Amino acid sequence: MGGVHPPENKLSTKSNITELPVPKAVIIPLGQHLGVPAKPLVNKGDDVKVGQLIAASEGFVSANIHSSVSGKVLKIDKALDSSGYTRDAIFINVEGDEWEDSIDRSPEIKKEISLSGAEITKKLAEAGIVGLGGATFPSHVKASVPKGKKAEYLIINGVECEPYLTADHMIMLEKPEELLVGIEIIKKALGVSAAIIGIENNKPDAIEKLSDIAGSYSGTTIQALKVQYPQGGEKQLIQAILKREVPSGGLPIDIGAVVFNVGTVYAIYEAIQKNKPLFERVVTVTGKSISKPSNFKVRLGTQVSELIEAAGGLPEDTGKIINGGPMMGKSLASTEIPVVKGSSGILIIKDEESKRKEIKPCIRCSKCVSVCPMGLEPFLLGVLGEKSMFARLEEEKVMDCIECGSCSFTCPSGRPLLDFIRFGKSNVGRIIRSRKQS
Amino acid sequence: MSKLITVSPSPHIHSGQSVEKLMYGVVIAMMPAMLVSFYFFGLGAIYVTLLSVASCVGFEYLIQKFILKQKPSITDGSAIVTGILLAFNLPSSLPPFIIIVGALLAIGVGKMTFGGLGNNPFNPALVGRVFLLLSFPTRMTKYPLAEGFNTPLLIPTNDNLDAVTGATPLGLVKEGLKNGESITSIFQHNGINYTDFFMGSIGGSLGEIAAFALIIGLVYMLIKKIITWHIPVSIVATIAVFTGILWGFNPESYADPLFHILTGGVLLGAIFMATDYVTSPMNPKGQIYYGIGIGVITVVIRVFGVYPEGVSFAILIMNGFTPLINRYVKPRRFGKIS
Amino acid sequence: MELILIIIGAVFVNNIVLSQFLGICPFIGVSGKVNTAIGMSGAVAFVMVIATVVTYLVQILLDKLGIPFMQTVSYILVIAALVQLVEIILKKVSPALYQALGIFLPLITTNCAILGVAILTYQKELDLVSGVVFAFANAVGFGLALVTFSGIREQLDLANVPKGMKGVPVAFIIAGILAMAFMGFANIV
Amino acid sequence: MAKKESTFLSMVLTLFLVTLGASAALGYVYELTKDAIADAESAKKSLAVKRVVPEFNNNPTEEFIKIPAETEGDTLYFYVARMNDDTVGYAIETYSKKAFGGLLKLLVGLKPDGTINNVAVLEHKETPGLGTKMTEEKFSSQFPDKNPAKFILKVKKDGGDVDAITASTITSRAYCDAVQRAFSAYTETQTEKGGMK
Amino acid sequence: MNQWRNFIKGFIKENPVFVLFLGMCPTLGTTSSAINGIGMGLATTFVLVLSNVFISLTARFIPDKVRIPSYIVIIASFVTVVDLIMKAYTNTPGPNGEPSLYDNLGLFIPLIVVNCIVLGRAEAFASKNSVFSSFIDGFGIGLGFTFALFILGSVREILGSGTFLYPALNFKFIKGDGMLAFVLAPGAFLALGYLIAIMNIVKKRFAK
Amino acid sequence: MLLVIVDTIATLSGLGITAAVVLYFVAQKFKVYEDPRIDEVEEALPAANCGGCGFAGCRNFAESCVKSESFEGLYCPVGGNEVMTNVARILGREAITQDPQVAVLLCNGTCENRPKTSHYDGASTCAITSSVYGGDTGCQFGCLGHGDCVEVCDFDALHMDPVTGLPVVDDSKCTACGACVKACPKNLFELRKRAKNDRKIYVACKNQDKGGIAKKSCSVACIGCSKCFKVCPFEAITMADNLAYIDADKCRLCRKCVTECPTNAIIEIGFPPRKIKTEETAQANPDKTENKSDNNY
Repeated sequence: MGGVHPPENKLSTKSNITELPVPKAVIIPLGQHLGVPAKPLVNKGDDVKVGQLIAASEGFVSANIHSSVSGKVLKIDKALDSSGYTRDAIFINVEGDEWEDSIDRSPEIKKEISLSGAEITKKLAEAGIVGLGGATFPSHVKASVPKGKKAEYLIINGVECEPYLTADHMIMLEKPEELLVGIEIIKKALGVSAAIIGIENNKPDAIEKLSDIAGSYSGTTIQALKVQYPQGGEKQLIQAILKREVPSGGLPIDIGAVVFNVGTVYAIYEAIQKNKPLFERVVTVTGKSISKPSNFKVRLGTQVSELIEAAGGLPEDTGKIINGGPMMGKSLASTEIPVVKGSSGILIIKDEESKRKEIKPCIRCSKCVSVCPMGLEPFLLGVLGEKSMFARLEEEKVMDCIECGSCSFTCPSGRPLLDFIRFGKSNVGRIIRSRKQS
Repeated sequence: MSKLITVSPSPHIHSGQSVEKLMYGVVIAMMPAMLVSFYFFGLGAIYVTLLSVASCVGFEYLIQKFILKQKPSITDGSAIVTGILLAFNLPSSLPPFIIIVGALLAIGVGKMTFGGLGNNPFNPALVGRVFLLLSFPTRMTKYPLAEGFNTPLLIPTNDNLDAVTGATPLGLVKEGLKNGESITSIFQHNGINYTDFFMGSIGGSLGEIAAFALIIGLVYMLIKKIITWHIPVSIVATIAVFTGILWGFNPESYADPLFHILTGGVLLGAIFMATDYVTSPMNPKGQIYYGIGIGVITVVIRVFGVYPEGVSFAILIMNGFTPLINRYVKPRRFGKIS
Repeated sequence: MELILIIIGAVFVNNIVLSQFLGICPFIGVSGKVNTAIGMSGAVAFVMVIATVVTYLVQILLDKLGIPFMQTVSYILVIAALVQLVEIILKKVSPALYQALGIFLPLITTNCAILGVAILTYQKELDLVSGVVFAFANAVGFGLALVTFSGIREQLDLANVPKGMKGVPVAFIIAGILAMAFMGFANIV
Repeated sequence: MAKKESTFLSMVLTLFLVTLGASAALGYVYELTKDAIADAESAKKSLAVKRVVPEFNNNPTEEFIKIPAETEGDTLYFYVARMNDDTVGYAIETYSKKAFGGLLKLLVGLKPDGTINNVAVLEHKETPGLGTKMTEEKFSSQFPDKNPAKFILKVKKDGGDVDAITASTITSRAYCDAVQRAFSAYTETQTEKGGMK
Repeated sequence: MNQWRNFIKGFIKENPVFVLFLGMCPTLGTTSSAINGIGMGLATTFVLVLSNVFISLTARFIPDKVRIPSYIVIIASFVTVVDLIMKAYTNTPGPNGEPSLYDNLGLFIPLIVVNCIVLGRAEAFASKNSVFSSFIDGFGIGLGFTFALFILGSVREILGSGTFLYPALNFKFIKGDGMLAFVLAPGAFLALGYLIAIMNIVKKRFAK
Repeated sequence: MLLVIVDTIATLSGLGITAAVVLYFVAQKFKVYEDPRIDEVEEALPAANCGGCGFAGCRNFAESCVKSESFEGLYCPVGGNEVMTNVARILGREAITQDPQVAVLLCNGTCENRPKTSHYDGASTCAITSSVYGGDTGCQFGCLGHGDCVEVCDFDALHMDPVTGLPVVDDSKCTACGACVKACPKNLFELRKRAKNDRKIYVACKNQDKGGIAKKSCSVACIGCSKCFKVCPFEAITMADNLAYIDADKCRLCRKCVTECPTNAIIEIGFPPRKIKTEETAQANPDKTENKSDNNY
């Protein structure tokens, strides 16, 4: 149902994951996940090690934060982050590269899982793992099945349907064994036996590689999917693989499915088997104008400017810098922003491609309706949002919108449909919340 | 940095699709039918098309510039599409005055009154056409004989109108039936021939005569994804079924389905008029209801009413129902709890 | 068969609003929202049928006494009383229905469609059954026009109608185009 | 101004008085206009008759002959116009059911010799701008002073002498049909009764 | 109140058709020609003036609860009077057999009784004001209504049949047909819609 | 003739009486009580239905007024005290009076004062812009300039100034309904007490950044230096989040703080020109100087 097929532009598939040198200083925001920001545990002047817990989870949907470098805490102050606003962050000046002793830095792959399901979940929480696909939902919450629900399938999201991005693709190519072990870990935590890895057809090498190994892990299968945006959306992926629909307003677990992203699975492997908390991740730095599109393994807190520098520097004709993919990523107002847990890629768009089209009147061509993966009517939601008609918006199921941007992408009149839908959605969301309270 | 970087909400890329591309796509799809009309009606067809397009574009420009005080948007091609569609619905023997009135009604009343492109509830070209049909019924129902460029460019006066024009096959059938003749005898009598319907050598409005040219346009638009199949197919299928039932009931007093489909602008309406974006429903299910509605009303008007054709009225009526269809027929929502 | 023709005639061919010009005030006034339009149509249908029956009986009385010129006065008096009566009975008997239709009832007294249809029933010399069918068909015609119209107006709320045309003027233009479209049904019956 | 209290008595009394006054006044006005209304009604019909037959001085609306047919609706009415006891013409109310809009009613005026004097359209449901052109001179002027015995009342397409209305052959046919019906009825009565004097 | 202003308000400022949108049914139904429009307008004016005067005389004696029924009966009576008079004196067909004025207005004469203008004025004005004011009010509003009908009728007649005030002025502007749609129902709606839009602009100018 | 009139009278009177009797009983039996004062109160209200009072329209407000015992929390900002006294009179109660207020914009970040640091390219509303980022300047707290406030103003009291890119409040039209306060995603509007001649002094800044950062992003930002706080003789100024705030109730419009402010973040409006200021403007505007000197001599 629905969907679009934007040009793939996967420019960095030839570039293996390379480790970016440790930066001179990092800025580690306290809010890197869905939910309330973590509470800092260090003070100005404290010495920290790589992997040391520096901020603790504050509440249910929150996650621990660990230092990605060793050095001295410079200050705890406001810093501009990828949300576009200044928020609290820990500034650390790097001194050397001293890791916590507990972290297993050996390269060999550890296959057997010694921890029990409950222990795994606890460990995930300690390691501060969140969904690395972009939603940054804490993994330990996802891995614990709520009472009364039962997980039947674990679905691994190797779709990477956003154009340009290749981080997940690279992990699948370079760390297949680790991934499959990671899957076993999550299976154990969830208590399911079946796992399905969904990969789009445009990554035949990854499909081949994983299929080769998967044979030795019972219950894990690979499913090739046709290329379609936004198939990487949780609900769309479940529908594509299981032919089940997550009910409106519901969660995947309601129909027995749990979805983890490839990058997250790898992080889980490292956390459980190698005792390594989440403090670095793979980031794609790409764009048509960038001289060396690359996939870097980056310490969290590294500034975007350093990544761009490593990929050949910021081109002259840069129009937009995007944190994430071109469809759902956030455009940044500055390059002085740190990489966080949810940064899957840095995309540079040329000036001439960055400008939006002139806005014309809606000609009711219904292309947005046919591409909407959620069966909504974006043209209507857009205009209702524009006119602030929130009651109608709720009736028209605006809250189901996954903000994939297919409508704005396809609109021949260049209407900023998603902008208005998002505006309407945030207002409707507020109205619903206040209604629930009273 | 010398230049400021741009910040905007996602998505950051665009398909490159545009209103202009869609509109000119429709224009290209109409080309075969237009060329056929030039072939059969000669200079008259060229004159009607040019005048209609020019006055539609002209009125759009004038109204936007001087009455609404907007930036004129005539380059988006929508006025051109309206102009060609209006011309497609006119006989080639109309005096300029009538064509200009039609264009004024189409653009002025049908489109600009509601705020221009995208806001009009009714197909502008049809508003113009139906107004003319009601206002100048004689002129609008007499069609020049399809004699190609041999027909001199001459607008018949009221006196010699009968001599140089004829009626459409549907008109002939309607008249014959009223006179008590049977279908077979009407067909023989008037030399009605299905190949002519297909190739276009019959009397009629510019755009309705040649089925093959219209179908080429349809195929083009489907390939280019300008329209989907739902509306044209549901209209034609409904007409086929409905007239098929009547025909099966009594083939001597009701013409057969193929006759109904090939004549009287059914294809023109189904392919180019009913599929107008602005005035048709927004999702496939709604589009099918809409098509069925048009089909049923068309046949009712044809068989029981005074007007021999009826597609125009049917589309206009269903245009009126489109907002209701949009309101009550929704696309299948993802994850709808049934 | 004759009854079917009466229905088609009243609903499509001689639509009470679009070609007879009756009930224009509510047509323009209560057509902003689809839901209100549906409520109004229901109320009109209800009253129209009852009014036709009652005026039919009154007419018999008038004919008997040979005072046909009293038609207007007695009809309107009866209708006015009837509308109030219906309102009250409805309130008592079916609160749910009253909720749906009640608020429209006061509007109906001065709706010329009701009186118009009552007089037309007399002028067309219909018998009681045909009269009732005729009244109902007209109400359906009224509802059809009203609901269609309200759908279009609701959609236009989201459109950029030029300032001078907003509201009533554009409503008349829509009515005009709808009337034009309905002319297609001319002479079907 | 103080509003009056709504008591049962005052309400009933007021309505009673209002209706009493209204009905009395109406009854009175009715009586006053009764004759004028009746005159206007009959004048209407005789005016129509006047348009299709030569000058007369009797009241043809009171002097008419019914030509009964099988059904009540098909009955033709003959109005006889006389000038000082001389028959100057007949106005025949006739019809055709072959028209586009169903029934077409005409009043055909014949001179005593059967020549058409004039034709008036009484009732029709034809399409405006098409069939309605039968009232226009271009079409209707074909009929006066023609004798249907020689002048074939059919459109040229069907081998007759009548120029059809442009784009309205059906209406033209119906018109001819109605006039022909009047004429046939006229000849019938002539042969039966040997003339009506 | 200034009686002149009271009188003149019905033309533009409180024009029942163009501004208040009252009495739409007869406005649309009887304006296929200018003469018909005037005829309907004057008939309504007659009822309006008489009922206004009569109601302002009797309003104080009528209890509140039966107010509306009483007014309706009074209005209906005057309507019937108009009906009878028109039936007697305006029922002559035209020279070419055109329907008489009475036939043209037809159903809309008895329907004056449900014309919101009449009851509206009775309720809003006559029941609260002096007899003379009510007379002027009824007269002004009535003529304003007539004016509106005349304008609409003229537009439709000129565009639709190419004549003006036919048969009083027997003159045809154009050879052949006019735009018939204006004589038919759709034209009534279209013409009125644009007239109201124009009046909106005119009114704004007046206000300035 | 007589017979006709008798029939007429009998028929109509019969109908009339029936109607009257029925209506009477009906009216008696199904009486629905609605406080007539609601209508009266509603009539006294401005009928703007702006929702400034916090109720869904004027009728709703009127109902609440009639139903509630006191006027606590009930105030029509549009009609002001005059209307509330009228309403109170209708209901026979004391009205709560409230000082008339007017909306002011707490930002002076004109294009000149506050240079752009990025280019925004999305739907042109403040609400959407603010959902994407802090704004296209270095200041995250300032006006975004898309005019959401102008859009919601029912009284035509707000307009965008094309030169400064900021909205301007028309004091004469502003009714202090508070729609703009709600609409502004940056909370830049404040309803302040109206003073004589619409004079006002306020800190036109909401920037909570530290002095240096604030100053860098906007030349007229409040840098939280506390100079005004110290100079104020009436304790009307408070400091919080690197910002000064002037309490309109305590401020006596002495204007000491205005001269003290190093960044001109405090704005004075409606005062006669100061001596010292006129000299400054005179220097800036030589033409005027000439005129003045002519007059003096």
